[in-house]
Amino acid sequence: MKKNKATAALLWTAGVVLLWEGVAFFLANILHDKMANAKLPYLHSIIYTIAANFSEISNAALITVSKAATGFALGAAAGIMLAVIMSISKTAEKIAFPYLIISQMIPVLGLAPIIFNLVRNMDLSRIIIAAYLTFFPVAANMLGGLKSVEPEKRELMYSYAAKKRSVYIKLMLPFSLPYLMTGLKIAAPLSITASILVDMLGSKGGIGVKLLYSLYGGEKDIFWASVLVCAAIGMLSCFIIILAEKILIPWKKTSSGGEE
Amino acid sequence: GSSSSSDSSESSSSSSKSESSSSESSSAANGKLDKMTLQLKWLPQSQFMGYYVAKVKGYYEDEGIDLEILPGGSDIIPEQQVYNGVADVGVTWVSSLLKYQSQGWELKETAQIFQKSAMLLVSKKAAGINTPADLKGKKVGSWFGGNEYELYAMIENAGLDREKDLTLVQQDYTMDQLMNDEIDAASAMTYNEYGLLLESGYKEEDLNKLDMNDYNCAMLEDCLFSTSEWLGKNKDLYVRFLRASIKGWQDACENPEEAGKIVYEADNSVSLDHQIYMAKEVAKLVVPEGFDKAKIGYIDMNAVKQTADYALKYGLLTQAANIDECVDSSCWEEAVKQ
Amino acid sequence: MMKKKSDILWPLGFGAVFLIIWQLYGFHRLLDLKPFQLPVPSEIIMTIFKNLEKVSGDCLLTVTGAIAGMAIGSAIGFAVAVTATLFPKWGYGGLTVISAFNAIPIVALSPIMNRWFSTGMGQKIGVVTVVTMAAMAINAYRGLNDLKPFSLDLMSSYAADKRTVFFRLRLPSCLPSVFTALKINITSAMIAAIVSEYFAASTSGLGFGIKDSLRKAEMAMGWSYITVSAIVGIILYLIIQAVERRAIKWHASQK
Amino acid sequence: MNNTPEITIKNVSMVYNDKGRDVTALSNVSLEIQKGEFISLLGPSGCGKTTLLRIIADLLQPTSGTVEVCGKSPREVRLEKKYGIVFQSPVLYDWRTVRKNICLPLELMKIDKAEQNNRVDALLEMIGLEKFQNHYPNQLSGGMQQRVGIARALAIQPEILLMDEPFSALDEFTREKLNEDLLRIWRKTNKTVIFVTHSIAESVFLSDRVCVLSPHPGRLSAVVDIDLPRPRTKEMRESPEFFNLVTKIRNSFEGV
Amino acid sequence: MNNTPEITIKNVSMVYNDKGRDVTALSNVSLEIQKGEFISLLGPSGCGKTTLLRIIADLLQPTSGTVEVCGKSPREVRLEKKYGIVFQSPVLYDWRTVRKNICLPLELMKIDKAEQNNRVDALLEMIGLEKFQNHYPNQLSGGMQQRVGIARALAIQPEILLMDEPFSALDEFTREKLNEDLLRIWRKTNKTVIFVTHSIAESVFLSDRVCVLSPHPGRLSAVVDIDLPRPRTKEMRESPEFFNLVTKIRNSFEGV
Ligand SMILES: Nc1ncnc2c1ncn2[C@@H]1O[C@H](COP(=O)(O)OP(=O)(O)OP(=O)(O)O)[C@@H](O)[C@H]1O
Ligand SMILES: Nc1ncnc2c1ncn2[C@@H]1O[C@H](COP(=O)(O)OP(=O)(O)OP(=O)(O)O)[C@@H](O)[C@H]1O
Ligand SMILES: [Mg+2]
Ligand SMILES: [Mg+2]
Repeated sequence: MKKNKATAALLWTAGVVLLWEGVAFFLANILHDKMANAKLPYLHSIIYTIAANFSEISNAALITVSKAATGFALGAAAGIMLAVIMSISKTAEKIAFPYLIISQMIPVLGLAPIIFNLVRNMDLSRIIIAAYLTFFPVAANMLGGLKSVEPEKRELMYSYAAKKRSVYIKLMLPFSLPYLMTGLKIAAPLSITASILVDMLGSKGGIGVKLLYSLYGGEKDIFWASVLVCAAIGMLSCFIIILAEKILIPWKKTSSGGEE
Repeated sequence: GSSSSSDSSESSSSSSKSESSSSESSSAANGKLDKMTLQLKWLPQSQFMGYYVAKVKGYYEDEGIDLEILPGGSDIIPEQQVYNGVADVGVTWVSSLLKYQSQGWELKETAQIFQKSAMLLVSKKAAGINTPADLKGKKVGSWFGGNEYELYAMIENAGLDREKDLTLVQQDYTMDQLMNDEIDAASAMTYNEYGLLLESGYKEEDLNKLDMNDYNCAMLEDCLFSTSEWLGKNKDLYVRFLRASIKGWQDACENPEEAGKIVYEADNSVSLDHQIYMAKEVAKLVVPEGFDKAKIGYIDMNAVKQTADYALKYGLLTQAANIDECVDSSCWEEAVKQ
Repeated sequence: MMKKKSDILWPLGFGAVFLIIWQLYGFHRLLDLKPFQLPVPSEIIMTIFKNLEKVSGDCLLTVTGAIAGMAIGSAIGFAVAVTATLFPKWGYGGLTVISAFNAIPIVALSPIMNRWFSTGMGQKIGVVTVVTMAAMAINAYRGLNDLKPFSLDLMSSYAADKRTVFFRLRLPSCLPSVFTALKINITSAMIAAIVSEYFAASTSGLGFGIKDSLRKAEMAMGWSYITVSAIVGIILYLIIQAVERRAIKWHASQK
Repeated sequence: MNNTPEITIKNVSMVYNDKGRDVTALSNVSLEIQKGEFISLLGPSGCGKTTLLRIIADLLQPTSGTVEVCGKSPREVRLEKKYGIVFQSPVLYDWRTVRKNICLPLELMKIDKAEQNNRVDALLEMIGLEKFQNHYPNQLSGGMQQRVGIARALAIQPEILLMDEPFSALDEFTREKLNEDLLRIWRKTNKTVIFVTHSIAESVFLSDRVCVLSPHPGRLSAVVDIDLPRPRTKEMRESPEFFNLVTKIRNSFEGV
Repeated sequence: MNNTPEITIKNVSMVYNDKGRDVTALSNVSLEIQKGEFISLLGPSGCGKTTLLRIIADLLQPTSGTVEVCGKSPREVRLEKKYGIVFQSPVLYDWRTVRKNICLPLELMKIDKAEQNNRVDALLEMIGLEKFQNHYPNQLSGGMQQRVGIARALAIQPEILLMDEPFSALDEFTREKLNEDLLRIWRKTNKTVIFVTHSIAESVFLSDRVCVLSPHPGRLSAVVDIDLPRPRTKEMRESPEFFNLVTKIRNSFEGV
């Protein structure tokens, strides 16, 4: 099994690399696209850039990741809380849900000044914005999970006249865990995006700043290096959630049945 | 309206600036520095070298100021940052400031750092755009969001209709569209995008550039501003800030190489070469030929008027700006007295 | 029936109260905002009506891009989930790879897409496609694989081939997850389309309007655009929800 | 035994409505159950036994009619946590082991750890699953799952025990053993038990009274008093009285 | 009847492994089943009946030992779609109505519409759910769901019918009726049936042979030939031979 996974991962890496290099080659040498280097530079050249600027890029990445972690934690917490509140009270759901969706339509450009004005602290504002950008997938998936609890399982709790709190701790939350994990898998890479966006709200470091500078400074290689690093971190974050899922959901492991 | 504005200002000063306003007079004496924040319009780069030089060389400290420089970004609007109290003073373009003022935001321009417009319209030689009139039928890039009015002025001064005679396209802050021939002419700042074109291998002789200053359509760009209220309460602090800043700008313009290095080290963003290139170009805007560098920050009311006129003419403003209301040069005058 | 009514009345009532407070400068007082920083609803609505033609034109453009991109992105995401399901050994890697796209910010994606597509619409669809892939892939994968106990056994007892198992069992059981993904995607599609327009090589669309207006202190205009995008967003969301109600009546979440 | 009934079911009807299609599950059912009584519900599949149990347990509101338990509404009684329910399907929580599933209601009632452990150990022994206490539900056979559900209901020592076909998935021996265990517990604690089963013999062996429901719509078609002496013994199952009662119920059934 | 067995189970053992804890569900089970034979599996809860059924059906690979069906591997037979299975829990698809659930295997086998409808109508009548054919599974009682599962397995008219406690949730009358229906179908079509039940009487009534499994680990502890004449009638249930066989099996059980 382990071996299989390793070969699969290897194959995937090889596939992605080949595809990337192939398209880059196609653009540059067959289409003779003048912008080939901007559309899709060679992967090896990007990796070379990363290696050449390793300490600089890794420092920036570290800053972004640490911020992303905060944003992710807060966003996930907010998402879980909102989902729980909405599942507790239909009225709350009816009132809140449409406005949550509306809130997602307000771009940061419009929202940021209001938040700045509200909290008057750049660091706190950035954290709030990062959370705002990540909470929705978590909330939507979690709510989906909470609402999928089978009626009989709920009736059992009901028959014990269990308090809402216990119902949530003993039933709703464990039941929704797999759903939550799905939400987190989406939110984890998204929190990198959010963190990068927040980097661009006048931060001093981080991969987002690198991205902006290099984009506007015409440093294509650094730009693509930053993009690649973002993507890699995103993949890693998703992978971590998958790992956490394996540990947190032991009862799902034993599955039966085959298929042609 | 007016009552709410007064309590808003009170709470804003109490929440973020209480320290600076309360310790104002005693600060320098007991060695405690007055905190102050400056909001840049864009990323840290040599465009703002004066402040970095002053900070690194300790000019602000000498004046008893602990200055924090807030970088800008794609979702940051300096006018809002300053008005919201996130920053005390900001850097922005005059036309943009005029617009905010006309909408009721009580902001005042206090010093004009760039005396000239840095805006160019760049095209490849092959496109044959030698004068503004040649723009007819071309695809022309602009960043919009307030950056388009100089271009409008250039187009209309040449007798073209900006709606019918050419196509205006949004640029994405890179020069790729021009390089890729998706547009015929691109907006570019002398100190930034134009330099990038040169750095990416284009030769000066391969390019045509139309300079806003040459076609009488220049509008004023980087200036310093703050809220009237903050200025009222912190006049002394602000004069000290200006004094230090002017000193920084003087040093920077005298020695752009050094300034470029300082900016690069303060926040190593774009490459060192580019910072130095930018510093050199910016120096030309801050201290143009024949300009007395002791007067850095001087507000040329005629230029402000031209800026306001174009802003009105091309629809940014809906009514003529009362430019005397918008400008308060008293601090600057005091700062350059000695 | 009564329930249906309250379904609409509650949020509307809440919305009305919210708007009234806003209109009476309640939030301005609370958050210490000036009317020119955040325009009041009446002003926003008047601005919308004054610029109805332009606003609706821009709106149509953005929504078209958002929907097209979301359709393509969701389709790709779904295809990846299906591949990962049908070839569990090899396909699963695709899910992690696709999640990488979620970590590339729109600010970086937009210029890249500008290179790939010369039109604003192409760029917008490109950005939205990339942004919506992962949510669908991950949700659909869960739905396709989280089957009720023994339901797969039933299929194997009929020696059903993969195709049949997919269409008769996996597809129906993954519908609830797919709808969750669509709900997430409709919001991210709209916002991605809007933000991509900040950088697009065109001067139309809600995003361009928002950026241009807000930067120029035309708050009422900017908020008109934001309002319109929010209204459109919620309508699209409600449409998806209505389809969901019909499509998965049998599911616990619809009770 | 007291003379005021513990549970009074009066004219209860239940109509399930789904898109205009009505299914009448119960129609005008009235029944009085004394405190400490052991009542069995019998009836063809789909006649409304589960529905009636759910109405008593306040898991379902009847379309018309009332249920009173100890002079209170089922809701109040539920809130007093007097019900113990064995559902028709085991309804175990997948994420809890066997032991933890049985513990669940005890945790909810904040019973102290030591007592929890004692009770759970005793119950595990009774259902014969000591060795499987750390297994998850999906690692159990159907009958094992059902036994966990029974243990869970007994754990809280409820005053009123509602059991919906609790032994249907068990072999005859386990079933008989658990029948006896159940009677022992019932006798010791004077519970009121409402017991749904499909086994007429089982209902006779266990109950004070057997109620037979007839289907579509569910009506109470017969109530048979079981006057066999207590305690009931294995041998009684072979007695002619037992046989007569079984036949009587079987006939009241067939008369439907 | 033929002399080469239809199903040959040879030394089959099954060990479930979960995080180092082994549960031996079957140990060295060997059995030969003739074509057209009706075999019942009996045994205490958790002894491995379901496991054995799943191994025969190729839903589970034994840890050791082999199963051959018609000289082929269970896998091949499964691919030939010769199995019809009634699971211990109903396993209905929530998104399909009763009718559509029964239709499912027929759709898969691309049987033509008219024939599908005929078969489903007949089965609906047999299980007494004509009126509920357009209901969804969650609108049915437990017994009704189980009957749908039975109908679905019979719909494809499989050569080998594997039934895991199919009638456990049914009342005695419905159960007896379905017993007879099952025997009728079996006789008509000469199916091989492996039938898991907890009712000794039912197993005697239905089977040619009854196999008793003993638990932990599951072993074949007795195989009892049922030499009652065919067709079996209701009256036989009361006959002394019947009673003797039940007692014999009961004893072989208790000897465990
Ligand atoms: N949720 C529901 N929606 C619609 N109809 C329902 C629902 N639950 C039960 N019914 C119907 O009510 C009737 C009685 O169901 P109930 O579950 O009470 O039967 P039962 O006596 O417990 O049967 P069984 O012995 O098979 O469990 C059945 O006809 C069933 O179809
Ligand atoms: N997936 C599994 N993982 C681990 N152990 C299992 C699993 N399935 C069954 N077992 C164990 O195997 C043994 C036999 O289970 P099986 O389901 O075959 O019993 P059964 O004879 O069908 O019992 P019942 O009559 O209760 O249905 C049990 O002890 C059970 O705990
Ligand atoms: Mg029932
Ligand atoms: Mg079993």
